[in-house]
Amino acid sequence: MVPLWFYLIVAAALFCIGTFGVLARRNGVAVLMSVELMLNAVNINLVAFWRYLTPEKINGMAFAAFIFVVAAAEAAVGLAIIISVYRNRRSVIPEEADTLRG
Amino acid sequence: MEILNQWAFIGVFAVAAPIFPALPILIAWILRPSKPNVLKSQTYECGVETVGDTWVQFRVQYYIYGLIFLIFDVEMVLLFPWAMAYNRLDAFASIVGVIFILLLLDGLLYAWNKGVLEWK
Amino acid sequence: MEITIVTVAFIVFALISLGGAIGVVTCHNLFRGTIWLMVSLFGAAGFFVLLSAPFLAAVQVLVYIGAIAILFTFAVMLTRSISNLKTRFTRLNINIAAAIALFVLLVVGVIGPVFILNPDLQQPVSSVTRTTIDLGEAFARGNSFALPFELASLLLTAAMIGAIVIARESDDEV
Amino acid sequence: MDCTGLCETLFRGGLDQGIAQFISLLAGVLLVSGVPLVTVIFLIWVERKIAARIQDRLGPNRVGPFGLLQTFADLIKLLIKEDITPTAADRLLYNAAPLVAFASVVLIWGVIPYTPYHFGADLEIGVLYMVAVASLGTLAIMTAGWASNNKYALLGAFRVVALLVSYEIPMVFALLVPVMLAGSMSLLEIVHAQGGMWFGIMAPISAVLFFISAQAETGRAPFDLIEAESELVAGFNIEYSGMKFGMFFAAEFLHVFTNAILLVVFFFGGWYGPLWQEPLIAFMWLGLKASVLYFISLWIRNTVPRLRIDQVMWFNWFRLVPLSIANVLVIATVVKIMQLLNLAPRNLIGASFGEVLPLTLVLLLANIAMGLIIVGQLRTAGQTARVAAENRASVRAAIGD
Repeated sequence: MVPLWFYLIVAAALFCIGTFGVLARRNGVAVLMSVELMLNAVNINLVAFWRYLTPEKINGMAFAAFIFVVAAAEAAVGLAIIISVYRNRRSVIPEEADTLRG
Repeated sequence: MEILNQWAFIGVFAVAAPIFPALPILIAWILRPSKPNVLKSQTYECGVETVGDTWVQFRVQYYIYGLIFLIFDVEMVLLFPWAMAYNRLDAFASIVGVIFILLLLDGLLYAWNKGVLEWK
Repeated sequence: MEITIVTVAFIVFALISLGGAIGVVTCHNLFRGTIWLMVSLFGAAGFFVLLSAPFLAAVQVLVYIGAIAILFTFAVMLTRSISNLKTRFTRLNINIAAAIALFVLLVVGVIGPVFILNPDLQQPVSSVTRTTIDLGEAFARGNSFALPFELASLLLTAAMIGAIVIARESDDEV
Repeated sequence: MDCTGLCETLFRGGLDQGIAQFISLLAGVLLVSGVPLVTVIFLIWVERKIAARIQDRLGPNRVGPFGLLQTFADLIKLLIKEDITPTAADRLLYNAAPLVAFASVVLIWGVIPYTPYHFGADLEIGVLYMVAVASLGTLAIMTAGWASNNKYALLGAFRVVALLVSYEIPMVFALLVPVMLAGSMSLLEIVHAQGGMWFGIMAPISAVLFFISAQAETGRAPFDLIEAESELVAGFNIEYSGMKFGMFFAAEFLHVFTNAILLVVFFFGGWYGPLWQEPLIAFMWLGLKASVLYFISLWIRNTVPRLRIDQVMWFNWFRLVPLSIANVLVIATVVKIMQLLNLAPRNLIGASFGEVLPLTLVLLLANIAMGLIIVGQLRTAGQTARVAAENRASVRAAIGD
């Protein structure tokens, strides 16, 4: 087995790339993709910690499975919001959906 | 390690699988004639010249089918471990599973009532 | 450190997943971005196999590549984002600096001192005894994960109804 | 990693252990994938011959005895055809799509147990692996449609993908039933659990659901909207020519036979049959049963007309999905009640025919009850549609149209 920190470094790099995408991309769909990358980095960390530290418990796997649920729900609703905003305002840039700003 | 042995097979298989279709395509690439011209390489629309963008506006219906599929997919995937362990468990497991599936049906019923599942 | 088949596989999967991730955040064309996202998540599925969680690997491929990818491509087509966005990034330099700073902070501040320098936390404490079937048992036991299991179903149903309400054209429009 | 069989021989012969392992793995891969690759060449001939007979034609009969070499002639033709890549296409994805489409089908064969001792890999999550790999094909179609940069290809791909994902739901729900009965997701153990009784007899509705959705997944009539020539020009592969088109074509043929094999593995006892002990005979049983199912698939394909997409979607979302969900609920309940009454064994692997007989009878009765309800429903729906059509016709006749 490779040492635990190998996984942690890769997951951290994945998370930072995702963060960059969320901060920098202008397109809402691309922002959501970056969020998926971040969730995935979290999942890798979770499973790696489970495997290396507490493989005798089921919690790590169960948590990772529930993160899939959250990721799916997030993608479904997030994309629906982007489609709805696009339909009403002809724009996919999150900053421009600012009707609620005073 | 026995388990990883099985996955090593899958790994080699996954690398090898695209090679099988790639091989005949490569052979064809060597054998076939290649005389492209402007007319031949046009987008094919039964001889009519292409007008405008390929990115015609699609209806939101496709997205809704994809969305409902995604939700069902995740739920089915969670049901698989439950089904695997089913023989080992008592009657409580059946109740858990039935409630899980009934909650899922709620969403389907909503989609039925709103008529989003009918192809228009 | 000796080079084993697991190490090689790890490096390959790391390259796939990080390369795919860079593709996602830099690509101009969003359909290609979706494909890059799938490549990246496929690499992560490889990690799950190496970590003895094949169930999660299968879920990863099934849910992400089978369903979320399709959803993203549909959304990309619906919003026609290719034609109306010429600039990809906002405040590019600051954001690159922020991401790199975050990475350095994580490595130097957390992973380095806690995990790299600590020989106890480098190899697994024991081999895996829990498998997919135990996960299923945990889902169906009242003193374990039965409640979160039901809540997951509730969350998904709520997400489905919510997303249908948001995405659907309103009745008078049709 | 362990080292037995071929690997051990090579290792003894003086090779490095790692290399010996790799060579034996590679040999296994070639052996396992050889079966589908050889089969597909003859499947095309079989399909054309049977289609011809059903349509009262002779079919290929010029090249070789009974036209057996027709496929090779076609192969040579495809190899020397000019291959056009439209200038508007996204070259990388355009070329990658046929590879993924074909590979996704071949990869399923990695987990299929040919005999109790001969299989590619015995994965703990075999069923999910198979579904996951098959879903790569959907992505390949989407990519092909998009990369062609053609309105018809994209439109066709969208419709196909919407259809494929819809029919995946009843398919996966049907697969929950064998997993539940066998208590395992390994395809090998699922077949072993059918030693006493085939799951197709315990849960025929699941088998039918799987068959129908498999027919739709492979785009066979009455669900052949994928290649609805009259509506979509050709669908997602309109811009493909030469060998790349051939790969989509071969993938579809192979997928039909793969689904027949999977149906046998999940519901019709895999290698089990009289005299199954011998590996060669076991393999023949698997092939024989799969061929029968393949023939039924062809028969349906060549007999029924194509449905409209709204009908196909309606049939899935308003009939198949609720039925597959109800099916899982009913079977789960019946199995649990029988287990609590001590009438059913907790583990079907190794259970004898006598032990599973009560469970089989009760499940079969439940399935027949469900089946009668469905048939009644379909009957009423058909009659209503017929009466409505008759009314419309008589109104038209009264107007003197």
